[in-house]
Amino acid sequence: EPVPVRILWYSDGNEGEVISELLDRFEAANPDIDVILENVAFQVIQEQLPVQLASGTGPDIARVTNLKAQAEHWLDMRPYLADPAYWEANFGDRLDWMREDGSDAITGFMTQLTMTGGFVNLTLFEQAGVALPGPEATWDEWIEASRQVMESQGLPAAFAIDRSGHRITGPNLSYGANYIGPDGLPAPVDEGTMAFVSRLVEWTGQGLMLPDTWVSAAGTTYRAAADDFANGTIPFYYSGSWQVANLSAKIGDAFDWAAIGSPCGTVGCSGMPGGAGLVAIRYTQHPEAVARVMDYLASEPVVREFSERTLFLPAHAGIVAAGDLAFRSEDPNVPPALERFVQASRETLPAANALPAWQWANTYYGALVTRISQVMAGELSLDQARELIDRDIADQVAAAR
Amino acid sequence: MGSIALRGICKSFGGIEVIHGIDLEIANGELVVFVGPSGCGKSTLLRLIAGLERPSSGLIEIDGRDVTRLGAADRGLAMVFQSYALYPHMTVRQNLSFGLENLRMPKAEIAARVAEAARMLAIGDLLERRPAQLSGGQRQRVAIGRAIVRNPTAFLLDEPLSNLDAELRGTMRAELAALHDRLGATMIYVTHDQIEAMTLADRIVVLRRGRIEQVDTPLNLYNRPANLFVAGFIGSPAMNLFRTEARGGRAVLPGGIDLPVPADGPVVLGIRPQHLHPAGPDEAGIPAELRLVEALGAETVLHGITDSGEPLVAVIDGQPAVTRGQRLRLAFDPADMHLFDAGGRRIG
Amino acid sequence: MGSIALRGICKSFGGIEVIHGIDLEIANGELVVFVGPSGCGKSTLLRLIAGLERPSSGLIEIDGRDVTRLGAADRGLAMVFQSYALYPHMTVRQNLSFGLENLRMPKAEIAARVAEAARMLAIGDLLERRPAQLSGGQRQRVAIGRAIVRNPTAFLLDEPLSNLDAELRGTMRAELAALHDRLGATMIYVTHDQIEAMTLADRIVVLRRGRIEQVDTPLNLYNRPANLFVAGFIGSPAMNLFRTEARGGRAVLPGGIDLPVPADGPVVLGIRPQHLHPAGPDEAGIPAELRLVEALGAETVLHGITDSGEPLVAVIDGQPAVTRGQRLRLAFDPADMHLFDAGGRRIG
Amino acid sequence: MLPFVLAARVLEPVLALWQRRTGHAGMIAVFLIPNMTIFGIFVIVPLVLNLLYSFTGGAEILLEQRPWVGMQQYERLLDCQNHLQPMTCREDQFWRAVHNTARFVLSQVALMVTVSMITALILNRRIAGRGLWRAVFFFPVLLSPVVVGLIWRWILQREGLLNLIVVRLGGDPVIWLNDRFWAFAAAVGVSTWAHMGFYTLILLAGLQAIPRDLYEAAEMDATPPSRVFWRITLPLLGPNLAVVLVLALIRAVQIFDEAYVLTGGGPGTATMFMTQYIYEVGFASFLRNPGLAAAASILMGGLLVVLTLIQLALSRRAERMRQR
Amino acid sequence: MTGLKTFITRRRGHGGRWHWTDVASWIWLIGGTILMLGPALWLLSSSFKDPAQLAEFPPTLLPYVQRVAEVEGFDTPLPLYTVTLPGGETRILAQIRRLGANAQMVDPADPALRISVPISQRAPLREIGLATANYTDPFLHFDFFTYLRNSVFVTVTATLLTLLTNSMAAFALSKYRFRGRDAVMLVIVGTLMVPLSVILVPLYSVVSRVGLLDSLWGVILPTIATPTGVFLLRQYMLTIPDELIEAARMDHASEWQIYWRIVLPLSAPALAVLAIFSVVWRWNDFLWPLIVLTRRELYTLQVGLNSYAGELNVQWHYILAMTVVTMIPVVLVFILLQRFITTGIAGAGLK
Ligand SMILES: Nc1ncnc2c1ncn2[C@@H]1O[C@H](COP(=O)(O)OP(=O)(O)OP(=O)(O)O)[C@@H](O)[C@H]1O
Ligand SMILES: Nc1ncnc2c1ncn2[C@@H]1O[C@H](COP(=O)(O)OP(=O)(O)OP(=O)(O)O)[C@@H](O)[C@H]1O
Ligand SMILES: [Mg+2]
Ligand SMILES: [Mg+2]
Repeated sequence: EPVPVRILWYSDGNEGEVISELLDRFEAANPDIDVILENVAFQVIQEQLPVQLASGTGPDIARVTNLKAQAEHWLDMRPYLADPAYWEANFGDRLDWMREDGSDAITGFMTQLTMTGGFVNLTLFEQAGVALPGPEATWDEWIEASRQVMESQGLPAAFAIDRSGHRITGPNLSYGANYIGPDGLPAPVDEGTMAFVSRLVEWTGQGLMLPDTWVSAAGTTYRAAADDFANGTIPFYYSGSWQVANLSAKIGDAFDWAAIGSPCGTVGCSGMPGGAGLVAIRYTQHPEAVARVMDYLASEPVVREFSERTLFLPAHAGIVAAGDLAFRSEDPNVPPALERFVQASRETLPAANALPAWQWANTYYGALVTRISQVMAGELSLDQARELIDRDIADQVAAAR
Repeated sequence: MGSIALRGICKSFGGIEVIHGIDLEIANGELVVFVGPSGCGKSTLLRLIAGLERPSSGLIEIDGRDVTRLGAADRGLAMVFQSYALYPHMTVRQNLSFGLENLRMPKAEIAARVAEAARMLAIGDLLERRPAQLSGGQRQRVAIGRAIVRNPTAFLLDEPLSNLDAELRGTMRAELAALHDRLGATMIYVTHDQIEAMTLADRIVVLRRGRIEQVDTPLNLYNRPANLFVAGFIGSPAMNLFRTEARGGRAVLPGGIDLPVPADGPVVLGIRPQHLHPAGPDEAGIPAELRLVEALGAETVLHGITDSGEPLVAVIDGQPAVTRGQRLRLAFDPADMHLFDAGGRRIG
Repeated sequence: MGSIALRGICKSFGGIEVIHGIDLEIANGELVVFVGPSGCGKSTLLRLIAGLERPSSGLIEIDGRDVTRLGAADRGLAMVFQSYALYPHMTVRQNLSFGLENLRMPKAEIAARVAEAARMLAIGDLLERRPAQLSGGQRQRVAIGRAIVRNPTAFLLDEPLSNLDAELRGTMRAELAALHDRLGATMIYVTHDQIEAMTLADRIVVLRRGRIEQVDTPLNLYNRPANLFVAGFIGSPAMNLFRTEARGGRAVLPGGIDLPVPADGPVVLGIRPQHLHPAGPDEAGIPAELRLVEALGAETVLHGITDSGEPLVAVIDGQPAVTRGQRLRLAFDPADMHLFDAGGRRIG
Repeated sequence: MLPFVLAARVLEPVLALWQRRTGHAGMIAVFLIPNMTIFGIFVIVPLVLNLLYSFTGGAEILLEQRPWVGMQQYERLLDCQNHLQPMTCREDQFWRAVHNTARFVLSQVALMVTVSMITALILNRRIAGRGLWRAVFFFPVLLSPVVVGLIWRWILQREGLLNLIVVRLGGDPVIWLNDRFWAFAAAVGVSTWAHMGFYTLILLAGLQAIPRDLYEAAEMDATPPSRVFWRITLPLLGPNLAVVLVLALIRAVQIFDEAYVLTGGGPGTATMFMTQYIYEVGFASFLRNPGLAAAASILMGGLLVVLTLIQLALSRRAERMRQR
Repeated sequence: MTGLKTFITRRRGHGGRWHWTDVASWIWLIGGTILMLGPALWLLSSSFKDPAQLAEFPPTLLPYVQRVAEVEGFDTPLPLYTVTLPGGETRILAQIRRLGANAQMVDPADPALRISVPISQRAPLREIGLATANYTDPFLHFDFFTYLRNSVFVTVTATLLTLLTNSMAAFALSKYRFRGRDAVMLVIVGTLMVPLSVILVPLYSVVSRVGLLDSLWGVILPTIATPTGVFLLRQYMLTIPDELIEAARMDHASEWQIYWRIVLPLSAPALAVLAIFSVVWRWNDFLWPLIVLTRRELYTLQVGLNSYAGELNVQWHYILAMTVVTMIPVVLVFILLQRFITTGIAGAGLK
């Protein structure tokens, strides 16, 4: 009677198929374990999993993005892992993202690292005869250059940023923002944040930023502008590494594009790291089997194949150090883009690296995106928004006490 | 097993009392006809007996058992609704057999009964139709059929033949009479047709505004109506009535006819149209001018007006050669006369 | 303005033809009565004229204009439905005034017309009730009221009085006749009541299985029925018919009555029940044994059976002292006799 | 179906016996109990729990882990200087949602009832291919709200199908979903589009139940079409119309998925409705506060009960009018 | 808008002349069809587009695929383009590769000839074609038939139970007068307004306490007591004349028989409506089964096939294709059931 291990998995691209193949191999080699891969919508992870976890049920393993806030539910696998040292060595930097503050548990690993960053439509720039800003160019320079392209090519907008608090956090930090207060609780919105946010609002008012993403939604709704970029509607798009495969598929050879990392602010040129983690769940009946599955999935060849086939950035220190990953894509734009993101992940500010392991990050993001888009829609002034963001966050913190 | 007794039955609809204390005993196997003007409460009374309405006060007994609080399904009666109330989604056959199936009767028996009813009602070739595909008279026959297939202890029939032609009506009447004889079932029958009432009834109940005016056998009712209302209501066309003063045991009618009456003071003299005939040359008669002559073929109805302006109706056999505007003297046999006092009650 | 002509009208319902080629001309202002057995197609014909059904073939003309394809609303007729079709959610008053409001008639005029109709139909104190709160007869009167308030050029009345008592029926009949006179409107009237048919009709149309059997004035129909069907259908109880062989200009009836007939071969002799009377001692009569005596008060219906087993019905005035089982000889005046050939057609 | 028919056969004598012993009251119980039991367990109990949630605070999900805070959540929601001015409210987003929902409900219910009534009337006529037409108008009901929102987003977006047509016709393209008015209109229109088949079907069934001879009588009365509608069809449709009104109202108040996908609540908060607010507060993990969401839903429910009561009172009057 | 309200049910011109309402009806029907089916057809056509085409601005009405040609000397087929040459002449060329703003082209007929073309001068040569992979991929990766079986079981059982329990309750609430009737009705209608998402958490805990988690009955039971169904049926039953019930009582029918043999058949139109709704709802249920069912072998179609919505990307091409697939059975059910919503007969047996 094989031991069942259920994995709750969501997919942004083809990773569901890849992992399923990888697991088939595992099952073939380990007939005593029956791995059940449950492909679900991200909504399930976001909304249903917390309910299950709260009542002490759930799958054995799950692919999760909200890692820190739910860390109490993850299983410390150390007693069951074949070689905890391997884990510490290769995934050590990010173990903190997925365990409770002060703990040194090993609860899982990042299946995918993400890094926010910009994409440019090289062809549009070329056609407009506008030179690409240099590597150290600021946000202002990038937007100015994009504006020129927009005007020259008759485009509806110069750039777009995904509608997400996470996405604007890198730029905020680059302008000196700090979210984390001295007590570890959220700090009030500071001048750094306001510096970038007021720019963003201004750009939106000038019609430089595509209104369809930020203005035309309310609350914390996530909106991406990838399709607009893929269609050549905008020359510059700020999103993240996970878009590479998607853009490659949608753009095909319609134009040339490149990843450019993050433009600079006053204190740095930081993007935001992030990603999805595969974690074991405390309520499992079969921790040993779970650990065996996790050991397999975290093993170097598996991580390597997974990354190569999904075009995801690996979180495995050994693989990153080796630098010999051969991403399987026929699109000539893809390898350089991924390279650029790998490079960008070394350019992040320390504040950016602290945020994924910070419990209140999502709260902060949510408040930012909700209120800023109201400012853009003319419903609030920037000052009102600042007050309200602080209040929203304070409410949330108060509720959690 | 089908005696029915009503004791002090009253019924109001939202404050309006339409039945004012009815007392009536109907013997087992009796055929009682309810007659009365439209809206007098005949259907309501039937529905009370059926158990479809609850009386506001009073008791209903069937076979000596108080059933006032019993539901319709438990009283074991069958009813023909004035509005038919056929099941629109069932064929005629299903309409007929529904009640039998409820009694868990064997299929063969049901089929036999339905066939028999269909024959009796001449609806044999309509059995697979639905009510919407029937003519008015056909629907009415199905409604009758639904009641009779059940062979219940008592039937309640609310104007069951009103939409049938004379010939069919005659046949149906005979069939119902035969059924009544055969089953010995109690029947309560509401009708507006005087012929039906006269020929079918063991007793006729004359209702008026929710009260019983008279209960008696048909001929008694015809020959000795208890009051002016019954006198006017039974018999068609209605009885001619003359208001006059009796003095010293005699009363005088228009045309100077002078009659002995066993009363004094204001009286009403009644004479049925059928009892009037053109006066012979040496006979005394009420002179009248003809306003309308209705030839019905076998008889002719003369509508006249007396010299004192009172209407006068006479029915003459055959097709006499009379015309509108003609003056006529109409005579009658004093023995046929009915006499009522000022309060409308019969005298003698 | 209300002449109606039907030309070769046929109507089928899903394959079954129920009206087989009707040709009929109705003059403006005429009152035509449709009679016929239940299910013969009277209502269907009325609905065809009204425009509620389309003929399968044939033409309908009103005032000479082909209206076959015209909707009911555009034909300007008024109809009393056999099923009443009252608006259940409207009070009686609203039911009556609905059609008038459609014509954008001034309020005062509507009120006056409704009041007049209510008086005529004796429903004055029911005006604020809804149909569900009315008795069967009251509903029927409202249905009539809805048609008459409109003063249309032609009325179609489908058994409008079937649920009314004799007295009211007489009154209503007179009111309808008066209305007809006053408005000069064409009326087509379906009834099962022979008295209504005889008294109201200018002409009677006798239908049978979707065909016209005879169209004539009431008395002609009664006195000279064109065929056996009409003879049997008109007059109640139905005519007595004797099948016999005419030889050498003479035919012999049960009891040995020997009559001269203008025909040879098989014939049918008809004699109406009202024309039979108990034979005098030296009179020839048909001997019969009484099976059933129905005393209606003014007259008595005798159901007998001849020695040869044929049924015989006689209607005798008054309440003769006869009883079931008694033997009687019934005589008649040969002039009252009707003669039909083997095919059922009238002779002479 | 067969097992049910068989069960009914078997049940029949049992129930007949039961009826004999307990009368109508017993049968009423038999008819009500199955539904009421399930209803009680799966609707009423969760509702009561939801009420309890609204008196608790914190971010925990399970009721037993949540601290009791009494009326705090309600106080927070209702704390306003001027209820007509969301910005003066403690929970400005909630009040924006309330205002938007009120406007949405008014316009959408009116549009929905009108459109589905017209469609039902037309489908009720003797037209060729009735089944086909019905299917056509019912079709969008089959689509999941997400797909509905998506299709229309594609149609209405910057270079969507509609602008393609507008430009073809020589007009200037409009960015429909970035315009407060058009985005709201789109939410109203699209939700009507998606659900009208539902109400049309209810009305159609109701129309079919009106006896034909009443229409014939009306035709004899030479009634103009509009009067037939207002004076005969509408009153006789009463009970079924009440269903449509109540359900349309309730569903309008509950509008969520398709509007969420279509407009995301924007531009700004122009199309953010109460359920989106409740959803964001209750589920979107960023600003989760289940107690506040529960309180908001209870307030919303209270509002609906009042509206429904008014409607039912009206329909009760109509019902009395037609009682036989 | 005001003009439209004057449409009525009157069946004018049965075969006769055209009345203006007939004309208006047809305009409405045809206009409605375009509005209703247009987006649907577009959905269908979109479901055959590959992701790139789906994202394409402006969208095309029909799905296309790039035409390719085998060219000598190249292993893989090359995409074909219509190219406008400097002289204004247009030719069909195959593209070898694109370099910046120029593309290197080859004439398939003459593989030796290489031409460099500015990309603004070339347009892809496409033909109508179907991206059937949208349909086939999900079938390959999922236990389609397991999901289908679960979905059918849930839908059929839930619908039958809904019809039965709701019609029973509706019958009691419409045809009897008893104390508390209005209160029951009020509670039922009152709970109509509870959106599932609001009581999700409490409902989950109830279901888990009743022990129905991870069972198809956990999906079925909470949905069958729909207040909507009771309300809808009850209101319809109100229009059935009480006289028919009286007639049945006279026919010695028990109350159950009245319900089963008289009221149910006469409610057929409303039952059909509810059946259609129930089938649609249960078939399309997503959120609730998602919560209750955690084992894949119990997944319903919607749950099973809805895994294409990721955090950052949604694979619309699969979602659209699966929408089309899962819609087919409900369309069939609709067509089957809608015929019960036919000419009302409730009044026909009455005078
Ligand atoms: N919709 C229909 N489908 C099939 N047959 C029908 C339909 N309507 C009427 N019929 C048949 O047509 C014939 C004529 O019906 P019609 O209603 O005209 O009769 P009628 O003369 O009015 O009878 P009655 O005196 O009983 O009212 C009947 O035999 C009836 O069964
Ligand atoms: N539901 C009701 N509400 C108010 N009044 C009613 C109701 N039902 C009947 N009535 C009234 O009660 C009286 C008796 O009605 P019922 O139906 O018994 O008369 P009926 O004798 O059968 O008359 P018909 O011969 O016309 O059928 C009538 O005046 C009627 O208007
Ligand atoms: Mg009556
Ligand atoms: Mg008829």
